[in-house]
Amino acid sequence: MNTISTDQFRAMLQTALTLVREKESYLSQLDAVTGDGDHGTAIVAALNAAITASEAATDLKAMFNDIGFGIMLTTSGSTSTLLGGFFLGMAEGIEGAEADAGQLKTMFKSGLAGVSKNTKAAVGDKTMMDALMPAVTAMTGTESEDIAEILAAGAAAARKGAEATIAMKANFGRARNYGERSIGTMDAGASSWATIFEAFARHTGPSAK
Amino acid sequence: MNTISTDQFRAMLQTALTLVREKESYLSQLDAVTGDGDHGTAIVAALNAAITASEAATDLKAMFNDIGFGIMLTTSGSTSTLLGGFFLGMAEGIEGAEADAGQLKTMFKSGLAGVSKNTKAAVGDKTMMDALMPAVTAMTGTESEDIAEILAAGAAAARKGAEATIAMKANFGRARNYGERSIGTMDAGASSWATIFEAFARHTGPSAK
Amino acid sequence: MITKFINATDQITRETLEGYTMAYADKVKLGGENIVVRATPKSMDKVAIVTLGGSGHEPALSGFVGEGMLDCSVVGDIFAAPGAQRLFQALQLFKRDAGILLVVLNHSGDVMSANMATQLAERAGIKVVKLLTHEDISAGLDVPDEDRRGLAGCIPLYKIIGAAAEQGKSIEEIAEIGERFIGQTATLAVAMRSCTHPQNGAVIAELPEGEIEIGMGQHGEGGGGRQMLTSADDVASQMITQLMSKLKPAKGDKVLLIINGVGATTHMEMSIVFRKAAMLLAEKGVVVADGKITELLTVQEQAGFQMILSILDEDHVELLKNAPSNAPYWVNIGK
Amino acid sequence: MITKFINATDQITRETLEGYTMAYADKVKLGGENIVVRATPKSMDKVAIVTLGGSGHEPALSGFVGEGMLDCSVVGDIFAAPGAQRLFQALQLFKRDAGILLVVLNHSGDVMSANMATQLAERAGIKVVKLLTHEDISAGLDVPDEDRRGLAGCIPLYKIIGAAAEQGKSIEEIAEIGERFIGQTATLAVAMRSCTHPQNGAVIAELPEGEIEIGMGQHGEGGGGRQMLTSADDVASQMITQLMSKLKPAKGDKVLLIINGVGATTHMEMSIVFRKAAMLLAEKGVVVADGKITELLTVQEQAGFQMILSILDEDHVELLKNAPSNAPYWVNIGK
Ligand SMILES: Nc1ncnc2c1ncn2[C@@H]1O[C@H](COP(=O)(O)OP(=O)(O)O)[C@@H](O)[C@H]1O
Ligand SMILES: Nc1ncnc2c1ncn2[C@@H]1O[C@H](COP(=O)(O)OP(=O)(O)O)[C@@H](O)[C@H]1O
Ligand SMILES: [Mg+2]
Ligand SMILES: [Mg+2]
Ligand SMILES: [Mg+2]
Ligand SMILES: [Mg+2]
Repeated sequence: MNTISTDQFRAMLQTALTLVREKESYLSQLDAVTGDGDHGTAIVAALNAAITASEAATDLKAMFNDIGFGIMLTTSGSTSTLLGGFFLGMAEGIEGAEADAGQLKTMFKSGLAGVSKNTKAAVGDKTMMDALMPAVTAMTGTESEDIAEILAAGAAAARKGAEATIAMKANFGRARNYGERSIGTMDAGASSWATIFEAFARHTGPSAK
Repeated sequence: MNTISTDQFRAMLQTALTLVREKESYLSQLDAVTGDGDHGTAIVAALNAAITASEAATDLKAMFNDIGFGIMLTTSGSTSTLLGGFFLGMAEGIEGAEADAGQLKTMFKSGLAGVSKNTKAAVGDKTMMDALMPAVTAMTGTESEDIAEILAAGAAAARKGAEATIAMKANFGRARNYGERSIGTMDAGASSWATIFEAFARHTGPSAK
Repeated sequence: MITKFINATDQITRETLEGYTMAYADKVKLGGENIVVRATPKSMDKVAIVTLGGSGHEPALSGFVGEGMLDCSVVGDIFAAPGAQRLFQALQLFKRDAGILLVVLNHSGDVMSANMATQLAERAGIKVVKLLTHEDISAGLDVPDEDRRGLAGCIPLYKIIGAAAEQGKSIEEIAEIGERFIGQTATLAVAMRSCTHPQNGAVIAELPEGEIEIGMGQHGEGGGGRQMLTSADDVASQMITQLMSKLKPAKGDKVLLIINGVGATTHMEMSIVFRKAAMLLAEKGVVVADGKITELLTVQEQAGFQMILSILDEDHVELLKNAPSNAPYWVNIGK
Repeated sequence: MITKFINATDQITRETLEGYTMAYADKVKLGGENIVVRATPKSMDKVAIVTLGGSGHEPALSGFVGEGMLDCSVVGDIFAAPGAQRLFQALQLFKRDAGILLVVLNHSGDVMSANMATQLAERAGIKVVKLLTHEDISAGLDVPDEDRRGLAGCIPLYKIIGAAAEQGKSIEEIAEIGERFIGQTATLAVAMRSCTHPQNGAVIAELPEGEIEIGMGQHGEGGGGRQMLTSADDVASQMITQLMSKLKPAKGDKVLLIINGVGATTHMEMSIVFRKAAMLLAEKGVVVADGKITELLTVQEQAGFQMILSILDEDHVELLKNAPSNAPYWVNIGK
């Protein structure tokens, strides 16, 4: 797989929604431990909004912009701005109707930059950044020109990053107030972002067309 | 025992308080089934108030008046007016510092009349009247001139009347709204008044001086 | 182990009233033990409005003492009418030629206290007119008034007659306005999770998880049928339908609709219920001239609410909406 | 099985806002999806006050839209900040030369939405000044402001800056008044029984029977130490002592003291708590110039309350007590 189209990206979002929905109540439960118990609800709502907003556009830039603004119009919570900002960032890093491997890497890097406009959180802070940052680093560091391999590297790094949050003390979000007591549970956002990356990879992996 | 003095009546009230206190939570539980769960609390408060108010007077009329107004000043709920009205009624039926058997009967009859000024409830309505009315009837119908015997007759009748409320449908008080559903539980007020009559009888019975 | 923020259980009523009068010291004060009065009394030539009732229902009833509403509330212990002699003390404080209108909710404790105190007052030359509320329809639509309890409908009544008294109307006029309002008011309560008695911890009216009882009174006394809760809209429809059957509002009639939360039920839920009830009224062409979603009269931490519907005459609308009031829990700027 | 009076769980916010705006139709209306505005807008030459926050906290935040308080509240889903684009829509509605003061409670979702929306607004030539509240002291008395959450202290802030805006003050003046108030306000929350999330039923922050947690946030997020509840007076003392340690009121200082119930805790209990806190303030010679015992910002059916203490400057007293407001849940007649 050498390029990715708007339709393929739409299909990736569908897979992400499917996988995240399976984990919806688990993600809310993670959030209940150190937050307000709604992350599963929020991330499902956001991916639904993303899919709806993605329908009109014919090129990637427009599609990502529509997704970003769509999420930020119709969904709520930290997830709204974080995921919304990610897609607005993606839009800034791409032109045209398809992306090749190089463009894909730039696009995800730009997505990360979009999130970073909204939060100072970095690796170690026990947030979704613990999944996103290593994922983007792994993707951009992959020599391969194969999109499936790049996404697989991202997914593996994201999952590892999410697992690492279990041992961390939260520095951002509602969990911050827990201090030491936040240690021992995986961050809900890191977990959901890892799942999204897994969906992206699975969709373009061996079992995909 | 041929007469009863203010001091003896004070002692009877003390015994009543002791016995009722033992049943306090049972009485509140009865009231919780078809009322608001506070009759034990209310009747204990009322007897406490009665004892406090009884201290100053030297004759029965003044003492019963003090008790009636004392209850109605410092305690609350249906019990306040019912028991308060009973003592005001007692006051109307007596003169002097002692009562003999005849005066005792008149005094309790007058107490019942005091209650009846405040409620139209009668035997069969599932209220404290189911204990009080038969008690007074039994007392006045007793040929004996012995106060202990008279009070014993009252106590037995009161208890029988209270037991009979189990099978009744409530026509007064908070239980009235339950309609048929009020059947099956003893009325809290009937139960407590029966206990009070038992205390009166016990106090003047064989074990008393 | 305690599960409420209280101290000694026999001090609850006193401490509640002290805290309340401290928080709203520019509006209310204690005029005697368990007697709440306005900080600045109304002039003597106006009718005084006095009410009585047990504590444990806060903000009711004392929360409505203030300019344009009550002059005085006489408070009993938890869920218990104040004793007659205490009420008589309060009536003595408000003795005046214009008279005292005494609002009594139909519960036997309150009625017995009020009757006894009124007799004492009459003997003392105090002019008292009683107004009895009995707007609960849970006992049935056709039962006599004396079989119907007084629920939170007393509170808009306080607003209306309080405003009338402030305008200097005579006691007969005010009583007529009030009687007319009571006759056109109906209330129905629903309970979901029960509450505990704050003094003895007794669970009042246990309800299984997911079940509701329409018609339960404000002390956990039953009265209606139990059913599973299916949705807010369903409950709202059942209740407003019954209230409309009782009052039979005509197209174009103006009504007051209140959703009174009794404890644990949230304003969120009450708003959802209000929405459906208002929509069903609108379908019949009935105009919601005034509405409220709030906790006026509570039943400890019980979950549930009371739905109050009143058909308003023009003078009621004026007194309710356009006359000012400054009681701590019902402030109205007026026109 | 449902245990709340709701319908479809994804319609809760919409239906809540519809019911609320129906009940208070002469005061508020919907100005867009999840955007609550005044029924009659304020004149364009005055600064607009806008706020944002999740639903599920009713009457907050939309209950405070009205004359003398907010112009607009932008509502997210349950416990979730509205998306930035929704907020931007609202800012567009209130574009004016006088500017928009945007009140943001310090929670990362709200802050991120507000920042993003403000950037969008700036690009569209809309003048927005942000005011961030962070009066929670549960994280410690010396932690930086950004580590402190915004709790119910935002609500008296709305009253104060709303009144200042109504008087025609400039956005800089109003922001200064507000910043000064925030700097002199401290809040501490206590939770007893936990609540369930109305959409997914999750139990947020389970607390064993009889235990309390001082410092829990308004979404069940922990933050303090757990202990057994011993008495209202004990809890009140612990909390007011911490609040005084933070603010260090001097003898003769005027303060505002609010006990904000978060759900199942009764006005009775809150009054008992108010009493003790007020007594401890009085012992230090601090003057309670204004008080409130009520539900302003709730956390579903959770039991507990927030204690809010503010040292008031003279202009704050004026704006808080003597300026009128007519928002559904904070009506003030003024002087
Ligand atoms: N300031 C922040 N920076 C980065 N990530 C954050 C921040 N705040 C929250 N998050 C992420 O969002 C997740 C919570 O999302 P969600 O439950 O949808 O939002 P909310 O806190 O509004 O309920 C957290 O687990 C964390 O990963
Ligand atoms: N109208 C009435 N007539 C006679 N007895 C009554 C009446 N109302 C209540 N009672 C009696 O009072 C008892 C309840 O007393 P209590 O619980 O102290 O009063 P409350 O109903 O005010 O809580 C009932 O069990 C009944 O015996
Ligand atoms: Mg969350
Ligand atoms: Mg009772
Ligand atoms: Mg009672
Ligand atoms: Mg949330």
